[in-house]
This record gives sequence, structure tokens and C-alpha cells, in this order.
Amino acid sequence: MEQKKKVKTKVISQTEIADGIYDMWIETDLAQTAKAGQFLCIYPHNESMLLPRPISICETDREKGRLRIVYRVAGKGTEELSLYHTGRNIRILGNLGNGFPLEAAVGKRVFLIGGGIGIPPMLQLAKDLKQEGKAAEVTVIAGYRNKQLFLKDDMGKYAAVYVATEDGSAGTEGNVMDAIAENGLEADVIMACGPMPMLRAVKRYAEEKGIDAYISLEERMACGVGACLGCVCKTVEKDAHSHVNNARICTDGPVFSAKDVNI
Amino acid sequence: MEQKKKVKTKVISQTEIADGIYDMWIETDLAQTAKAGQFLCIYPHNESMLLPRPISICETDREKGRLRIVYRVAGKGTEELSLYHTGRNIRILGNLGNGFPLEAAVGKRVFLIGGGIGIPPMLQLAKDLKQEGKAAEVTVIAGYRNKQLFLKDDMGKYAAVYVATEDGSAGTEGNVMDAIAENGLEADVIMACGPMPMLRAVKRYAEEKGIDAYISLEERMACGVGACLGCVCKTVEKDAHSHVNNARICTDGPVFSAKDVNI
Amino acid sequence: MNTKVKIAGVEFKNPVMTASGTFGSGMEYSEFVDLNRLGAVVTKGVASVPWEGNPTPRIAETYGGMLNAIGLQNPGIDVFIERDIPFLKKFDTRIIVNVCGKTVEDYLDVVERLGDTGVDMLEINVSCPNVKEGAIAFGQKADSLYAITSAVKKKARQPVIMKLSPNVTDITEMARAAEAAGADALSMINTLTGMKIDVHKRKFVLANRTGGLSGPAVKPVAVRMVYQTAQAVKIPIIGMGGIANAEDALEFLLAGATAVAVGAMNFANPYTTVEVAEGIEDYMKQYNIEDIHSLIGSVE
Amino acid sequence: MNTKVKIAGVEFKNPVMTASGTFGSGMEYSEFVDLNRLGAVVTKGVASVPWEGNPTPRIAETYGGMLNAIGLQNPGIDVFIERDIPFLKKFDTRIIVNVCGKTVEDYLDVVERLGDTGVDMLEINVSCPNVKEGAIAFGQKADSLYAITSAVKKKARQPVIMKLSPNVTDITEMARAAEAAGADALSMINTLTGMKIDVHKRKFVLANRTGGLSGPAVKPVAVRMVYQTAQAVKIPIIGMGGIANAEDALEFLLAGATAVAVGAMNFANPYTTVEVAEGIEDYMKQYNIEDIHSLIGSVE
Repeated sequence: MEQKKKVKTKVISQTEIADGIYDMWIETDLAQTAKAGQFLCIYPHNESMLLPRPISICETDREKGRLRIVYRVAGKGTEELSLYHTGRNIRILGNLGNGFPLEAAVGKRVFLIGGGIGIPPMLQLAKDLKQEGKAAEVTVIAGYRNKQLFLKDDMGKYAAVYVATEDGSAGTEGNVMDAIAENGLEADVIMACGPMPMLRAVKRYAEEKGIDAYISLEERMACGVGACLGCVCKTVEKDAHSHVNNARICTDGPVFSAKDVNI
Repeated sequence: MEQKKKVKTKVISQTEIADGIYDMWIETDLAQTAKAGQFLCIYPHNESMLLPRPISICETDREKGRLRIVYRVAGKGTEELSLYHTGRNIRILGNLGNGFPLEAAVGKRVFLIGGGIGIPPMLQLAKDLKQEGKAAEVTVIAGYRNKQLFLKDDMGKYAAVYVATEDGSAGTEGNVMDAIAENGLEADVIMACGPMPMLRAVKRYAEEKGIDAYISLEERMACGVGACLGCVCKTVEKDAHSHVNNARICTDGPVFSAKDVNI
Repeated sequence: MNTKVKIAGVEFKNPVMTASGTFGSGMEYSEFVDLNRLGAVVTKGVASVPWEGNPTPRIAETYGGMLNAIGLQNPGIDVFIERDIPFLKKFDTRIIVNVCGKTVEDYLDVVERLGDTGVDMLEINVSCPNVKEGAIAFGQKADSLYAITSAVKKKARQPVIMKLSPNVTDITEMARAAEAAGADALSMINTLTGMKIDVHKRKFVLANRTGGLSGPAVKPVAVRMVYQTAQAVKIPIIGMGGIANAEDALEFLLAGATAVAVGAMNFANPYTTVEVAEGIEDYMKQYNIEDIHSLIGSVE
Repeated sequence: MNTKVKIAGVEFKNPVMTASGTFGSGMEYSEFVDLNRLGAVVTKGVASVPWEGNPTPRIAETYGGMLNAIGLQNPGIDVFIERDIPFLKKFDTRIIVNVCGKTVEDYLDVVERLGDTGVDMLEINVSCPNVKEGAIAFGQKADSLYAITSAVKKKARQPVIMKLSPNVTDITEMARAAEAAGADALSMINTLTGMKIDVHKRKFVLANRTGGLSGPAVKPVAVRMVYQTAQAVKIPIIGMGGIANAEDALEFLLAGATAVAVGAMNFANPYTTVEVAEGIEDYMKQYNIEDIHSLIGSVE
């Protein structure tokens, strides 16, 4: 595994692609090694905020050496971030976490399920699976609040995309599971990121179908590198670090096999 | 007295005019009422710093509605300030303090004595005295560290300027009192701003000559408006606020008659 | 929508007050905010005679906060009664006078003088960390807090608020002592004792060496102490410590405070008090909260 | 130029250590900093058996600081001895093991197990605010602190550092109790107990409700306590609380600390420890200070 590092770099561009959803490209050689499902920690400039903000990687451009993040403004930290203009200094720590297991998709029909701000990592994942070409079939199911279908077209370049919206303004009215049912979709393995209720539904669905599911979890973090033990999740087996069924989402995850965690 | 107010406005321009000395013009209608010797409080954007930075007004442009400040980078707050580019938001509180008493100069030969970062307020003061034309003669004596004679030419437009430098690289080697002696200068009243040792020398000199001196004092401040009682100086008479010989530099000053304060 | 709160029978138009020592007697800040918009003005501490306070520097900025060591400079009760109270009476807001002293007699003297001045409440400052004599000592031992509280209660013609020090092992022990002695309300927290050193001069930044830490830096400690105290006593609490905006104030109300006070942040923004009062109303509208009492102590 | 300091006969190449619980056992941060550059690594607290710690959320950001309520999750002494100590022994730095427990016996059990492991010192954590049982109780009463300190000293084969809680009325009373009971050194401050409330959800942010406040916000309190303690006891002090850079560390040294520890700021910048060590050397060069001992306690 390549070494993690904190770098001071620059914002290449930023645009608001949906209400409160921002799309930023960052210049960094971390792009060379970034894996789908990994995340960055971004340090606010306003020093009243100490802790880095964990944000998942949406897309990587290895040739140009740049990373893309798509995030929702949820507080003071992401609000500051949303104001960064082209050329603004930005301090990031990366690449963090394990990422999704591409090998698990070999020869399989794969669901990529993203809910809300859990959609972004699905873009790079779809891209990688398409380029590797080892998956039998890749289908994205994305759950949105409304018809502001951010990243849908990007993902459409690499996979079939089915949409669910809470207000029914596009695709299936309801959640991602409703979209799967309505469209009679089938898969042999699932990779998912999104709110906890969605991940629980995915875990249940995978158990019923007897298939594997890999889910990306989140929790309040401090260090982002596995030292503070802040961001743990309950595991079925004893975790390697503390031997107490508490795995560290930032380092043992964020992606876990659904059957290994109690959520 | 016009009302004090806190305003969010913009930086018009900023340049470094000597090592670590910055020259900034700020857009604000506070310029209409600003008096020489008054100061502004500037609030840092980096919220790890709560308190406003008191900075004296160097020059006012009433027609264009802009204020000029010239300050030294002395810490994190002024360092942030020094990075503001044209158009940057800036939050200021003004106009604060009493300013120099122009009426005391009527018909008199006036010394304007500035030391280091105490020089800036002397520019607007020289300008006002020149424009009022009621002073018999206005002479500026400015003490610098070295031959980086910031603001000398500006002040030269309104008064004769004599210089002292610590390293002797320009004008009289030594301090402002040495320059007065070396050039055999005379005055009937003094207005001064600068480091405490200089102000003490000015107070002594005025006492020996039996003339009035008005000196601008500084002290660590919190509120800048007379509420916190942080920035007091020792007064000969009981102060009006607390009746304990502790006047508030931010509101009763910063300009005091030298004979009224124990420094 | 009701924002009125009552403490010891005194009604406040809203729960937003000023923290003693950060707002003078209102005169200076009346240039920036309409004092009629505030629930109460809590005055700078006043003693039986004028106090000089500590030498300068009295102020030091710290990360997310500030240290002060003013040492309760004040003009004494005579000037205060003749100048400051009449000024405050011109406004439609409650007047709470912060009382300080070096001996029990000092406190009682001031309390007595205030008896017929028509001020609404008294806040007894037994927790200022910046005066050597008396003061803080009263606020860090339960038995002496009990003693001074009952002595003040005997003399006071107005309801009595005891202002508690956070520099204690168990804030609830102090709160229970004050309540047992008859205090009508509690205000907390006063400042945490702190120190700053100039490493280049290798000197204390404050002439007094130590000072009182306030500002957003201390808010988590203050909210915790208000919550613990609200669980331990029945008398109302006025919560303070780093309140910069309505959300900060709401944290204190949810933790169990009946009212809140804005302190150091007046210095960072002279409009803070009124912005907090308006922000609380906006929050109540946003969540359709009819009566502010449904917020008090409602955290789960 | 000498940056070496000695505590209870143990020499440290420089005074910069890590604060327990913020640096794991060094493994994670060894990806960012060269552990050989540190005076010592102070490990995450270890108990006699694995501890699960508290439910999540365990972390909350506050203004200029953070709250944590990890609850001392740890793998227990067996795994620690077999995995973490060998890892740390690969580096040329001192190893200080933080010991936690719920009963005196728990502490003694761990202290005994560490006796022949070749670690350099023990830090006894009697001040963690996040575990219900034992722990904090030992650290807030002078008599129980005295009792556990002397019990540990009887069993310990290494010098003993007692880590003190700042949540007390008089830190010097606690410090003197530990010294009287034979403690070889003191470390301070552990975290201040704090709370954060989400006003929109009207819920506690931390599952544990309260957590320990650390970060630059608390530095003035920490510096003050180190200074007061240095005046009160003869044993050396390891100072910590919000150290973000060399100037912060120097404040603690000038206040009387013999060494310093970097805690929460490792999270804000993983290179902080080494930057502090280098910054102290730069400062000594700038002011021509030959021996770091001339800085310790030199504030005026």
C-alpha cells in the first residue's frame, strides 16, 4: 500500500452541480494511486475548526494528476470549502481507507448502489469496473432527493443507471430498493454507499438473495488514520486492532463486507 | 460625535512599503467623519482570533470615501491582514477614539513627532493642519529603524520633515529627540505617537520647555469601545468613568495631554 | 410565539442577557444595539467603594478565546447609583446588578444600598479569579458559598443570583450549597483561570500573571456544567460561556438554562446580543415552537 | 546545543512526547513522522483485559478544540506486550506506557505485567473522564490519588508518572498528594469535561453525552496548571494541552514543564510532533540557548 501523506495543493475548479452539492477538482499526485471508495481528509483554513473533513473520492484523473470530489455543504467546514475558487490553496490528507474490492466483481453482475451524497464514489467505481472489463454487467442504482440528478450522466458513460427520487420527480418514486424492484434488476454482488437506512436495506437484500455486498460506512472521525479510535463500527468477529469487535472505519474500512458488520 | 459602527467593506489596494510595513486603502464612508489620531478595529477572518486589531488611521479621502492604514506585521492578525488582496472583504469598527486636538495648534509652531509605526497618524494630522492653515508652522520629526523612510514623501507635501534613524542610514543617527537637537528645532506645542520610551522623552521635553504635548497611547484592547476596561492608562486626576485614575485609552484617548497621564 | 421567561418572579421579555463585565452598564454598547431588545442588562461588578483594578496588560488573546485580568475596576456604588442605574432605567429592559466585594461586609453594604434603587435582581460575584482577596475564595468552597449566600439573602430586597466559578471539582456541590442557602437563581460559568506566556520575551503576558478565560473556547465546559447543574437543583440557571450566536445560546437552553448571557463575544461583534435574540426567534419559527419553555432542558 | 532532558533518571533525546490516546502505539503515525525524532512515545491507555470503549459518536469538534469519548478502547495487556511493545522497540525513542483500570487491582495487574518488558516509564491514567468506573474518581480526590499512587509505586519496576485531571478545584493539592505518595513525575493536563448539543436534532452529539475537551482551546488552563504545580512540587512535570507548534510547547517549558506532549493537534496535522521538536531547536538557535534546562521554569 502506498504511503499516506498530507499535501498542500490547489483547487483546479469548483461548481455547484445541485442545490448545496459542490463538484471540485483538486491538483494532486495522490491521483496516481487513489482507489474507488477511498477518501480524502480536507483541513479547513478557518482555524476555529481543527479537524479534517473526510470526503470520498468521486473520480481520479491519473494522467493529469487530479482528483474530483463531490460533496454536500453540511456545516461550517464544507461551507468554507464551497467558497474555494480556482487556484485556492487546499490542504488534504490522502489516500485514506481501503476502497471497494474490484476483484469481487470479476465475472459477476454488479449493482453499484448510491444514495444521496453516497453517489459520488460510484462514479470512479463504475469507471474502473468498465475499464477492467472483468465484471459481467455493471448497473448503477442511484437514489436522489429530487430530479437534480447530479453525476447521473457521468455514471451513464460507464454503466446503465437507474434512478429513484424521494419526491418521484424522476425515475422510481421512493428509494433505491424500490427502483431495483420496479425495474426487476438482478445482481450477483453489490457495492454500496449511502445513508445508514439504505445500507441496512442493502445488507438485508443481500442476505435474502444470498449474495455478497460491500458497503461503505461513515462515522465522526478525528485523525482519519486509525490512531484515535473515534470512528469505529461493530464487527461480527474481533477486530484486528483492539480485539473487541470494533473496527476502525477510517483504516479497516470505510468499505466492509456487509456480513462482517452489525449495522 | 458621530456614531461608531461596525461595517463589512472591501480592500481597495495594499502594498508593502517597507520591510513588514503594509499600506492599505479601505473603502468606507467612515472616511467622512474620521479624525487624525482616531483608529479602526479590524476583525480577522481566521476565527481562532476573536479580538479586533486596533490600527490608527493614516490618511482619509473624504471625496472618494476611503481610509488609509499603514501598519507593521506584528503577529498572526496583522499577518492575515497583510495577505488581503484588492476586493477582499474586511470587517472594521470605527471611528474610534478622540483624535488629536487641531484647535491646540492655532497660531502655534507645531511638532508632529512620530516613531516607527507611530508615524502613520502624523500624515493625516499634517494634512489637516496644512489645510486648516491655522498653525503658524508645522514640522514633522519622524524616527525610523533604517533608511526605509515610509510615508516621508507623503508627509513632505504638508510639512517640513526631519528624520532620525536608529542605524544612522538617513537623517540624524539616533532618535527623534536627537533630530530636534541636531537641527535646532523649536515649537510651541507637540503632537506625538510612537513607542513608550519616545513618548516619555516627549513628555519630559515638553515639561522642560513649558509647552503642551498631546500623545497617543496604546495598550492591549478587547472591545475598543470603552466597555471592557482592558486598555487603561494612569491619569493624574480621577477618570470620569471609574473615578480611580484609570482612563480608557480606546475612548478617553488614545490622545491625551501629556501632563494628564503618568507614563 | 412566547419568548418570555420568568426567574424568581421577575419576567424577562426574552432570555438574552449580557455577561457581567463585558457590557459595562450598557452605555457603550447602546451605540450599537437597542437595549430595549434585551431581556436584561447585567452590569459590570460594583463594589462599596471605587476599585482600581489590576495593572496592565489586562487582556490577552488566546486560541478561540481571551484572558482578562481587569480586577473589577469600578466606580463604587455611589457613582453607580447616581449615574448608571438612571441611564439603564431609560430602557425597557431588566436591570441586574453584579455585586462584588472583598469581605462579606463589602457585599452586604452594596446589597443594602441597592435595596431601594428599583433594580430588578442582584448577581453576587463570588467567582472572579482576578482579585486576590475574598471573591473567588467564596466561590470555590461549598461552606463559604453557603455562608455568603445566606448572609446576602437576609439583606437583599431583590432576588439573588449566585454566579458560580467553573474552577471546582464538582459544580453540582456548589450549586446545591447555594440553593440550600436560599439563592433564587444561579449564573454560570464565570471564567476558567488561565495563563499566557510570551515565549520571545519569556514573560507573563498579563501583569496579573493569571487571568480569566472566556470565549467560544470554553463553551463545551460551560454547557456541561449547566447540564449537570440543571439535573442537580430546582432553581433557574442563567447559562453563559462563549455564546457567539443563537445556536450557541440554544445549546444552553436545551441543556437546562432558563436564560443566557453574551460575554466575550460582544468584543468580537458588538451586535451579538441582539443577533442572538433574533436568531432564537428565527429558530422557534423554523421548528414551530410556540413557547420557549418547551426548549428549556429538552435535550435527549 | 543540548535538548536532552532527564525525568526520574530516564534520559530523553528531546522533550517532545506524544499525549496518550492521540498517537495509538505509534504505528499509524510512523507513516508520517520518524519516531526516532521524538523524545518518547506515550502509548494509548492499556488495561488488564480488552476494553470495548463507548458507543459512537465518540468525537465532536468544538471551537478551537474537540471532545472525545472513546472510553479507552484497547486490546488489553497481552496483545499490547506481544504486538505494540516490539514495534516501538524498533525505534530509538523512549517508551512510556499509559496504564488504565477500573479498580486498583486492574492497575496493579497491568503494572506488574509491564515489569520485565523493558518499557521505560509508566503513566498512570487516573483522569480519563470517559469511563464510568474507577479511573476519574481516583484523580479527583487527593486521598484516593495518594492511595493508588503508593499502591502502584510498590509494584512498579519503572518510574511512575501520575496523569492528573484538570477538573479539580486545586491542582496543587492533587500534585502534592501524588508527590507525597512517591510519584516520580506528573503529566498534565488530561481533558476538561465538556458537552456539545446538536440544537437542530435537540440531542447530545456524543453517545456518552459528555466527553473530554482538548486542543488549543484549553491551552491557557493547562499552562496555568503547569505553572502552579511547578511552584508546588519538586518532581518533574510533563506538560500538555493544545500544543500545536513550538511556541506552544515553549510556553509549557517556560511555565516549568520538563517535557511536553502533543495531543489533539496530531489530528489537525500529523507532522506536529516533529515540527515541534525542530521548532524548539530553531528557537534555541535564535536566542543562543545552549541548554534547554535554562528555559525550564524561566518565565518572569
